Amino acid sequence: MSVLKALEALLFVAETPATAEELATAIGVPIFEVEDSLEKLGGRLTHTSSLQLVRIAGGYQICTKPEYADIVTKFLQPQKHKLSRSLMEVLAIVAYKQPVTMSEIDEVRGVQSDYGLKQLVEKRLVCELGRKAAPGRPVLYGTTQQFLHVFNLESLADLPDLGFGRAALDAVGTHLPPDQPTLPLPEETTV
Amino acid sequence: MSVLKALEALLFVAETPATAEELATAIGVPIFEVEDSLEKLGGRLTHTSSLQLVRIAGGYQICTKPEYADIVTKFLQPQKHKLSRSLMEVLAIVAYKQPVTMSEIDEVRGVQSDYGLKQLVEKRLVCELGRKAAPGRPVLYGTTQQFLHVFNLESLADLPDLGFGRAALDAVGTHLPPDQPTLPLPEETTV
Amino acid sequence: MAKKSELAAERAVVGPLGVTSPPEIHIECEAFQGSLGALFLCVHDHKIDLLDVPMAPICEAYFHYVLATTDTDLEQAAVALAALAYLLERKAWALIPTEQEEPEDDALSIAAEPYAHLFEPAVRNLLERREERDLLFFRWSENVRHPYELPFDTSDVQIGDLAGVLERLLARAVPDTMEPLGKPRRSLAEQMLVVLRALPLEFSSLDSIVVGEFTRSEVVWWFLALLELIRLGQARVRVSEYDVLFARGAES
Repeated sequence: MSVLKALEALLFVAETPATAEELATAIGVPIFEVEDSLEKLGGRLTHTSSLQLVRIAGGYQICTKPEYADIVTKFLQPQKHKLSRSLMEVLAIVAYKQPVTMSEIDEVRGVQSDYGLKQLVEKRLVCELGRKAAPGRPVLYGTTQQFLHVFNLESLADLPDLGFGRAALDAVGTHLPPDQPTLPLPEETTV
Repeated sequence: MSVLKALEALLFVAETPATAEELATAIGVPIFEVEDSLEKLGGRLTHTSSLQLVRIAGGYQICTKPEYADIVTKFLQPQKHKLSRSLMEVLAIVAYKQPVTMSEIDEVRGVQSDYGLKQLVEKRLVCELGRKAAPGRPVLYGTTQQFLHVFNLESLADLPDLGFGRAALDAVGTHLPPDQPTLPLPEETTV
Repeated sequence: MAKKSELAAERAVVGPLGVTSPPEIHIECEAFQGSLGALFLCVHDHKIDLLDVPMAPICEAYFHYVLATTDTDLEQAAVALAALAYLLERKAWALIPTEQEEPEDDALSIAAEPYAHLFEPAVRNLLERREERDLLFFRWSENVRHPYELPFDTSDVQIGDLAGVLERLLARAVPDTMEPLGKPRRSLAEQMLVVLRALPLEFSSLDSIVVGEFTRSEVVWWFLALLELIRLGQARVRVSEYDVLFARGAES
């Protein structure tokens, strides 16, 4: 069984980005071999397939090539969930200033952000990281893996440098909290 | 854009078996052409890929070949319970120091662990063992059968020896508390 | 032991709780060691931060006092209860997350002007990335609509209908049994699975779905999970001529 084919099978079934470590563990080969084969797989897909290998949200994943977007859209008829301008603003502030409290966000924006923040938590783009050791023990918020995925980011380092707040960002680094626990659905999809 | 590649893209994203009609509509070609290309795609996958085209439930779907079942299972198992670094840290401390209180965990880590501990209880990797006979009667935590299962351990004795805390571990022995008590379920109906 | 009359003089001091002081209920925990009365005064006079004091040992000490004392002085017991209630309420308020401004140094408050515009490049960058991302399709996870965005349609069902159903179930329930403190509770997600399994595919009344003996809190917990399932589109509800009916699955 070639490592390349094994990778193809694993990345095909993976629902979230997989790291080279995870892939190596499953296949039982050293990481460097996986990295080697990932490169080859990426190249092969680029030349022969409508699929491509991407690095996203801290791992590898297979997705369709952009030129197939039209027919896939026609086939799936996916729901587009657009984010409003103010939601985007709150999201950007959370991304750069995390871990951040609601009142800190309010301060940056000059308006209340509770509604927006709640929406972002609902959409799983933002989640609670814990509580700040300050009066009232306010909740600290940060972005999720889902956020990286939805915005096609490999890590937070891909965000443009705004000349401030990177210190805080570096502190969080790319070790983002995992996706918030998802509700167990009744119908397990078997692969 | 070849019909074959388009089919590959569509079958990749399809959640359920797709019929030739659905595929033909999305791509905008006659059904016979789709059926032709499906045959070619099936042949190509059989010879060059770890994936295969199957006819199932009245439609077509791509899935992994049976010979990859082992590594796919190995890969998907831990992925379902992906734990963040800090969660792993809390879990490791609980595993080695059980039965252990929250404040004892905090002490080891130097940071508050209440959020992490709650997450682990939710994931049923950790459960309450009882209460410590100490001021405040703090809750004692330990690992569950589920923990052994998820991490492929036959018993706690399989944990690597860290050169400490084995005494504490021995105190608990391998007689772990069972999975959190589950309340009687109403009659099981198949979904 | 000193007689009541001998202690009367000692007690006759007007404190925040009146003339009677709480009985000697000894509390011992990391943050505080002493009597309930002393703790009450310390908290009352802001000499101790209640956030650092766990309430469990205090409650237990109180319960111990109540259970162990045979000839309870009702006045004393009442004062003790008042003190305990005061502490619990204060603690609860302290634990509620508030919107209060955080203390900040002067430098910060001077610059406390909105500066959201500085994030503009980031917002633009994110929107561009989003556009690129919209052209990529991943398997499953991606294409499944987010549960929170599933439309839920309760059409003609009113809140009053649901309340009526809950009331009927509660009337059938037996009183709650005492359960040990700290007993692990099922999460809502788990409860939802239980409810989901119990729901039939055909519309049925809740009286026929929920059978057997159950307690009031079990009913409430069950119903809460049911409502959540309806919200997520995994359960359906409709009113018939005589009853409110429930079924599993999404509206087709």
